[in-house]
Parts: sequence; structure tokens; C-alpha cells
Amino acid sequence: MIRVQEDDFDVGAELERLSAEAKGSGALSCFVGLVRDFSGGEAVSAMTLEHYPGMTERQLGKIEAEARERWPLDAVLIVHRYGRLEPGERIVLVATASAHRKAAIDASSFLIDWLKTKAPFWKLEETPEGDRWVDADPEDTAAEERWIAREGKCGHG
Amino acid sequence: MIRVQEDDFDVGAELERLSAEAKGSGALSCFVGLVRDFSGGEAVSAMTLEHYPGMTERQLGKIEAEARERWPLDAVLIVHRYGRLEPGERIVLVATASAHRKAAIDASSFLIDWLKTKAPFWKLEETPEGDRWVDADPEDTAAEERWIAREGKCGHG
Amino acid sequence: MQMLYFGWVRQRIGVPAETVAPPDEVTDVDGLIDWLSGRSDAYAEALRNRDTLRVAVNQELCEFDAPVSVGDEVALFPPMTGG
Amino acid sequence: MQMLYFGWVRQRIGVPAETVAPPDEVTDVDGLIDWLSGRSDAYAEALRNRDTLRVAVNQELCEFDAPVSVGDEVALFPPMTGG
Repeated sequence: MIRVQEDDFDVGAELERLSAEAKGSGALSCFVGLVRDFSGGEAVSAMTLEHYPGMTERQLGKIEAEARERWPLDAVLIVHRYGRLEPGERIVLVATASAHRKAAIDASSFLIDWLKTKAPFWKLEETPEGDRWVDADPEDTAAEERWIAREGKCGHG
Repeated sequence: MIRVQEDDFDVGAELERLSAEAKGSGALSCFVGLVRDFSGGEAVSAMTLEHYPGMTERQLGKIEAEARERWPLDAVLIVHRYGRLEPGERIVLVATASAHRKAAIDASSFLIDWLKTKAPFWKLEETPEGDRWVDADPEDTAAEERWIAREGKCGHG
Repeated sequence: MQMLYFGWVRQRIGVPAETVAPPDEVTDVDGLIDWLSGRSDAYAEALRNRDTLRVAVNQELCEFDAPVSVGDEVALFPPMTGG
Repeated sequence: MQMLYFGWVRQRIGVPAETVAPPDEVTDVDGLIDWLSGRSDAYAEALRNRDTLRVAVNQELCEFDAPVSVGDEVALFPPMTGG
């Protein structure tokens, strides 16, 4: 399941729903991304996430589908926020349920890596030096490429 | 931080505390292990976890220390339950906070892998065929050995 | 043709969206960008470096040689930074 | 010497803990297991296969050649299955 929203989410409640949906799964893995108060050596007082409504939902849906194809998952959740967020606020949640702990963990790691380069969001940081756009991180592209290279090889991991 | 307890835990509240402790961390990773209702082809109606009080806390403390040595973590939490649990109930929570998402994810993956072979717990399953002890899984030992081989090579990942 | 701009592309062009009617010679994204760049310095500046531009046609990511036609929704934006 | 047993070792021996006083010749875990195995069929059965036995002396995992002495806490158990 995917959700794109301005409001915050409740991690405990989301995981509760996920495990209710995936009855019998032995493993839940989750990742939460938060706004940092520092970036590139500068204090960040807020971050505004802009996105491409419509395409965002399509891309998140494809990312979920790709994860389900690669691993035996009983449930998948991606919640991504947009709008203006302050340091410490939650930006994104990915969570997976599987019978196998390695599948759950690898899939949630994959989901967050692929969101970085494939989800149409752009981030504007507010700093004492003024506003600035967050550049794409070459390490994120490298992470994406590692998953592409693993395609078809991961099985039940 | 480590905790060994009979009572259930609240994942949302635990993560909230973790992120409050790790102000400025951009990444939270967590894993929850649940009792499965099926194991080795048989229905499981309950599982009783026995542990070695005293040694359990020492081992969990060492596992936490090892994770902190390997990755730049702002906070670590391990909560492990004992006693009789029914399918769907939570057994264990590991959670990590870091400035780096890969460090947080790798560390929580490491923690759950090491708990499997290094935390003094033993599991008795109730099945229609009677009670049976859960055997150690050779795959868990293989996972442990992969982490040993990676020692000193993982850096900030 | 419906244009959408995001991130610093939007900021430099100055509008988030607009309807455009490029001439018939414009048949692909490359041609569309060239044509837009001729409209003003702001467009030229925003669209100058294609290495840092990404394109979606009808909400699907594509390359600069992808065809475009009347009725398409074309979005131009910097590399995505989700998560 | 304080003995502790867990999992199926406990179940086969029949008690979770006991205080024992092995003779002076018992100086390491191996010797201790041999001596315990001589006490009854239940002990012999529980401790027969050392491949599936693990040992902790004073709550630290150790090998079968680890020394033991009066006052130690020695635990015998199957491979751990945490998590």
C-alpha cells in the first residue's frame, strides 16, 4: 500500500495495521526518514518537499510492485509526506512484512534506496544562508545501480 | 539500550523515545520479530521462550556494543521478551538511529542476526503433535559468519 | 500541451505549469526544450544543462528523444530526491 | 559449583539448576561433563552429544577445555535461538 500525504503518520499504528494485514508473517522491517537539523555543514531550520501529484503515486506503486516481485512479502507500506517540515519531523516510512527476516529487511532497504532516485520529490532547505535545493546524491544513484545489478539474483534471500 | 521483559512493548512509543534520544538523526531502522502460526510445516499454537537471566543482559549488551563499534549510531534499542507467546505476538524489537540510512539499516540487520545465535534464548513450540524445541538454524550461523568476515571492513557503510 | 515544472526548474522559469502550443516541427522532448529555451532568458537558463534535467511524458520518466504531441503532459525537473 | 541447565538439556536432566561438588580431578568443562554423565542415564543422555551442547562459565560462552573450579556458575544448554 502507498500513501502520499501532508499530515504526519503514527509509526506504531501503521505497523500494527501492517502486521494485522500480514497475519502469520514472522518479520516486520521498517525504516523512518526524518528531517535533519544539519546538512552539508549548515544548520537547517526547515525543509519543504515539493512533489508531482499523480506521478508520485504511480512511481511509488511501481516501487512497491518491484519489491513484491523480488521478495516474498506479505505486506508493503510506503507513506511519504510533502509540504514544510521541521527538523525531527518524519518524512517517510517504509515497512515490509514477510515470513523471512532477510526478505523483510532487504525489501525495506531496497524501498528506501529506490525512493531516493525514483520518487518525484524535491527538497528545499531553509538555512541561515538562505534557501537551497537539495542535490541528488551520487551515492543514491550508486545504491540504485547495485539493486539493478542484483535483479533476478536475490530470490528468497 | 537493552531490555529483557515478559511484557509486550509498544513499537511506536519505543521509536518515539529512540528518535527523541537521537536528536538530529535522519534515519531510524527497526525490526520486529513475531510468533508465526506455522513452522516446519506444522501449526504452532504457542511458543514459550526460556532464557538465562543475567547472561541474557550481558550478551545483549555486548551485541549492542559491537553494533556501536561497527557503525556511527546515535541510539540503539534491543527489547527481547520471554515467557509464553501466541502467534502474532511480538518477540523482539531492534531499532537503530543514525545520520546515515545505510548505517541504521545495516546495524539493525546485524543486531537481529546476532541475536539469533548469541542471545541465550530457547524456544519451545506447542503443536498438534506435541511440544518441540526449535532447533538452531544453520542459515543463522551462516549469517553470523558473514558479519564476522565483514568485521573492520564496513566503516560508515 | 500541458507543461509542468518542479524544483529549481520551476523556480527559474517562474511558473509551476502552463499550456504551450509548440510549432509542428517540435516532435520530441529535445525539440520541445530547444523551443522553450528560445522563449526567454529565464527558460534558456533553467533548461541549459540537460545533464541535470529529467523528463516525464504523461507521468512516465523518459529520455530526451521521447516523442511529444498535442495533448501530452510533459514535466521537466531536476533529478529526484525522494525518501 | 552452581550448575544451570536450559532448553532440552534442562528437560532431559529434569532440573533447571543444582549445586554440585565434583571431585578434584575435574578441572575443566570436559571433565565436568564426563563426571555428570556418570551420575545417571538421564545425565548421560542429555550430555551425550557435545556437538549440540554449548557451555557458559560465569555467564561467558566458552569451549569445553575451559577451566572450572569451586564457586563457578556453569551452564549447559543447546545452541541458542534468540531473536
